[in-house]
Amino acid sequence: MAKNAEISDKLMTLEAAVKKFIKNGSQISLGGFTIVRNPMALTYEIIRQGIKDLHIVCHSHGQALDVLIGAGCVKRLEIAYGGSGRYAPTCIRFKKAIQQGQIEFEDYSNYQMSLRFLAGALNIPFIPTKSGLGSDLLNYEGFSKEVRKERKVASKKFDMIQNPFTEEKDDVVLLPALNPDVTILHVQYVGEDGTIRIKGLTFADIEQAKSADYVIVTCEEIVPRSFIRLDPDQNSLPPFFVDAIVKVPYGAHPTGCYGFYDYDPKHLNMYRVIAEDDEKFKKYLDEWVYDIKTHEDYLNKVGAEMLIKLKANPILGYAVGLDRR
Amino acid sequence: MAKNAEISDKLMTLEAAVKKFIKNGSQISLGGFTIVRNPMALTYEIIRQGIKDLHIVCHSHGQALDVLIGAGCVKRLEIAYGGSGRYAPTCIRFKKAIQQGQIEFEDYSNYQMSLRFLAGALNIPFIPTKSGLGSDLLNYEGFSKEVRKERKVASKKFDMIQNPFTEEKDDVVLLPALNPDVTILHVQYVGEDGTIRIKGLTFADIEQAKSADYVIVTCEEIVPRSFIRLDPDQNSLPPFFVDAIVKVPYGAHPTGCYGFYDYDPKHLNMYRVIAEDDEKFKKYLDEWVYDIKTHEDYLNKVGAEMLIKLKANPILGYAVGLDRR
Amino acid sequence: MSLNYSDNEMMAISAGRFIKDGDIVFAGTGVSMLAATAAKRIYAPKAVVFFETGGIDPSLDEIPMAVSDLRVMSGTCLNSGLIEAFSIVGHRKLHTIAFLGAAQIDKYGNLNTTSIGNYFRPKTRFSGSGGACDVASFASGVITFMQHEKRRFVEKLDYLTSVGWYKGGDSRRKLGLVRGGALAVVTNLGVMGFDEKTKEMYLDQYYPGVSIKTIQENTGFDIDVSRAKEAIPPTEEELMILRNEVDPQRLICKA
Amino acid sequence: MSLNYSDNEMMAISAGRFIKDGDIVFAGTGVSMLAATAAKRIYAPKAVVFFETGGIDPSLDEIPMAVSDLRVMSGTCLNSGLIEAFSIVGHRKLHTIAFLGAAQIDKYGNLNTTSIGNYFRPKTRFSGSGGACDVASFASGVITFMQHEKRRFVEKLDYLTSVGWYKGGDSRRKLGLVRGGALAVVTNLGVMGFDEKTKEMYLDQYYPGVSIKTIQENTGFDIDVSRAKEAIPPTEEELMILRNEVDPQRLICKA
Repeated sequence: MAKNAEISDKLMTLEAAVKKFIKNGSQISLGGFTIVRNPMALTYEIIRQGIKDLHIVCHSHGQALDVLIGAGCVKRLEIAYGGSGRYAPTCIRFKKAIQQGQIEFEDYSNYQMSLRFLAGALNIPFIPTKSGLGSDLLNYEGFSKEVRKERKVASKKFDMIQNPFTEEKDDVVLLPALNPDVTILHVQYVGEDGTIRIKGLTFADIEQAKSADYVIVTCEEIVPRSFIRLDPDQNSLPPFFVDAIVKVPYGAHPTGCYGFYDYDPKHLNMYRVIAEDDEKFKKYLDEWVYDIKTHEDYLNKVGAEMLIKLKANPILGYAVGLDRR
Repeated sequence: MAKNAEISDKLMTLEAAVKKFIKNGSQISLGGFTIVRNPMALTYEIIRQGIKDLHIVCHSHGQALDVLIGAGCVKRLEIAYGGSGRYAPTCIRFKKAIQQGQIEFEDYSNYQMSLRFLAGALNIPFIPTKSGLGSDLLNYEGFSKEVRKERKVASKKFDMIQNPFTEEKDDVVLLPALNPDVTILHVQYVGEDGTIRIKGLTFADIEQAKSADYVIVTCEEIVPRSFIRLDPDQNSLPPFFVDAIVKVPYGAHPTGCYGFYDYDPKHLNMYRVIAEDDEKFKKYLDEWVYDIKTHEDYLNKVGAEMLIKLKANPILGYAVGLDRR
Repeated sequence: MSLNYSDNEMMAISAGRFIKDGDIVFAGTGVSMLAATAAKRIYAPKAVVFFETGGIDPSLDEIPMAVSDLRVMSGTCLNSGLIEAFSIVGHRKLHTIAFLGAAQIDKYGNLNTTSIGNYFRPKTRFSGSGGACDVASFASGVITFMQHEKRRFVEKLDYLTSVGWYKGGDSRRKLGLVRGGALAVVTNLGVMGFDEKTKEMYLDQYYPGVSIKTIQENTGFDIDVSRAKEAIPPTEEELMILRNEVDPQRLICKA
Repeated sequence: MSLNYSDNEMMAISAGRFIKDGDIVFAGTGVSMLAATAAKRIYAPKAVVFFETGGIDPSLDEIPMAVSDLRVMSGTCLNSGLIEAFSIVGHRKLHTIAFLGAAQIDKYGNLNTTSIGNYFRPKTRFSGSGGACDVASFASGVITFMQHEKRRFVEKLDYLTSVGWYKGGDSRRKLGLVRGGALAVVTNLGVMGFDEKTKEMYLDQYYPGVSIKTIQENTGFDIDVSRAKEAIPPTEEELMILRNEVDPQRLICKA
């Protein structure tokens, strides 16, 4: 079989993938976590295409979420954590948007959001947990009654029932399943057969992919079928869950990608400062998103020197001794 | 650190492991599936120690289950499937025991049982599904009201509720979590640090292990810490879920173990015939269980010639061209 | 020219012809495994065969003897587990066709793989649901393999393990099962379909050499035969692939 | 001899001393990561440090800057995901101690990491729960790191993100949270405990050079100081390990 023949209908450009699957108002779930494996190249393309009114559903997100919010793409947000680790304990544009009442938001916890994706992946309407009993996560509903009527929004934040398997008082929280329109992921490997292999932590990527109507995957490498099928215990998703594949080396920059490159501390520090200032942030978007014509332009802008500095030790998975201040 | 120092308190003999963790009346969950990775060496030791009144909880089980039932160790059973593939579409001693009213039994489906283990692993009291709506699995309760009051038995087989997130009629089945006393597994690798690596399909082993109070693991090999930690994406369970480790090469025979050896068609065919006849079955138990003093005796009884025939091709994982009639 | 072929071969070919490219095919043991593999090798190369144990798209160079067979873990795109597998069967994004076997079937395609006689003290106990109940609940369509005998095609099941069209009409949907249902029944005598409206079983194809009357006599309920046509026998090519590629050791073909 | 050490160092050491061999330690970012790693390297070599992202027992040759840091995936015994991690936190078989940070804390050890002011239009928005609410619900005990300021130690939280002892007494158990609760609060001034019965915060240790009065003045509610004793400062060996082995790049120690 000719190389890539099995995935020829899924291989496309960033532009085509976003155009085909993401619309104004889409509910989008973001892969990765805070400063690792954020689908940044896809995020930038969403911004470039001027997509509006996105409903983002995520657990802990940093860079991709913050840039999307800052660029005005996001109308509605269900989230557990908006931060970039030590580089921005609270994401700046996220913070500003909530403080200024610019987005509708609903707070959950990380486990709650992950379980909601799991429920969506298992095709069950809700999933029980005891997490959050007594907390204000169960006292405040962020979304209004009007928002609750809209597509892809749960009819209520949660429900509480008595455990029917015991006669003792036992409150159980039921969380509504999530089934986003599109999940966007950046991963290390896609096989020529379409199989996905994520190296290192998978976060909730697999549940997010399986819960979605469509899945767009960007990857560092497309590898031979013979390689990816030799040890299938390591693989993460079968081909039939993935709808679009784009090869984008360094597609998670400035966030990291285990085994390939570290997060970019200089960029993340620079971003935190710039994001505080509306004018500077606008300039940042021009410089790093709107004026970028191709991904090669982007890589050149990061610069060969930095790319090499960020390169991960192939055994340890990160850039040993990288200056991370 | 000295070799195996990290797991020195967990490394023990089959005899000690069974003595320490399995009692008359224990609820036991069996790892593996029909004719693969059944924890046979542990099963034989349970029989030798004369453990009685076991409450077995499993999805699809063949050889280990059938021998345990035939040896009179089992009082109570929650199960989805009792069979050994083409070698015994219905397990013989299982069939006899139910037809003769010798065991209490409760039927579930494979997904239902797996989800019940998942709920136990996630520490939630129940889990929703739509599987089984309209079926007799939801019409017949196998256990009596008296049995329902006993420890580790759910207060009812299932519950049915209206999905609280929709106003349309939407029935959802709630399945009670399982938390067995002990899960017994046979796996390929245990690291010197206690990490477990299962190769090939994991079935519901991981959920079963995490749902249990105690976990006994037999393994083909104990491998260096440096090996098992080099690619932790491949590992199955962290050390702290495992309470006893026994190295038992060919510990799943006559069932198979991916990458190590195939199931033994000759033995399985012989067993099917013998299991039909009470006298012959008694003799089988004497020969293959009671009279076996050490695992080396067992291996000698199988015979070097057969062990070599069963040896798996290390790349394909099974014994290529094995006569499986 | 007339070819010799076994019941299992005719059944595997008849069932395999239902599979379309892109289908995700859930296979059990025996003839169902033969049919699934044949479908992929002959009719629908882009179909994906997978197993409830979690093995997805194995190379199947040798035919597995159980759904947990080591051959189900070899050359796959993913080795996962039961929960993964069943969530695939029910995934709304996928068109999943399941092959099942059963001891009893009724005219609405409901299946019994649990027991004959009183449930609590049965005359004959079978293996139980396994994944059958789950798959019958979730798949886009179920194709069932049966030995065509009166005692197996019954008016009322001794135990309803796996729901087909339930009580006919839209009763399955009303249960809350949003898709799926019995697609076809493939026996050693012919192929049955289900009426689009009533969901009652009818005779769709009788095999060459089998009379409609034989089928009626071996069915324990009245079956509509007005739409029956003779089945197309396996071609030489189909048999060759089945015997040489799907089941080179002739473990299932011969029966 | 008097040693120089930073607030973060004193805090990490104070918290690390709570960890016992065999504990499963849930670490967050910053000083919490420092404390978890220090605990394992100094006091409890058999403790296991793990992260909500799914990284279990990483080698931590370099200190991670986020719980998703690539350094959290290196040399682990298992790289899993969020669901796996949180099911470990709550596992009844494991004694799990969690390190958390917060913007506000009340006298029952309840935490706010969500916002200050009106929830819907806050004066200051923070990151949100992340895994804090889950961990506070499930862990065997929570140790919280705080900057000791009046505006942070408050009578009433603006938002209760993570439950400690809830309303005191047995109110936490009555919620349905079967174990856990606030174990200690480690600040830049001292270490607070919680009364066994009332579950109210009390001053357990004040750091050398810090007066009890300073702590009272920086606490926004009345705090029992009757049990207070001076904390043992870090030893030379503790500091050496912290600086040379735990955080050789001095990313967190210096603060």
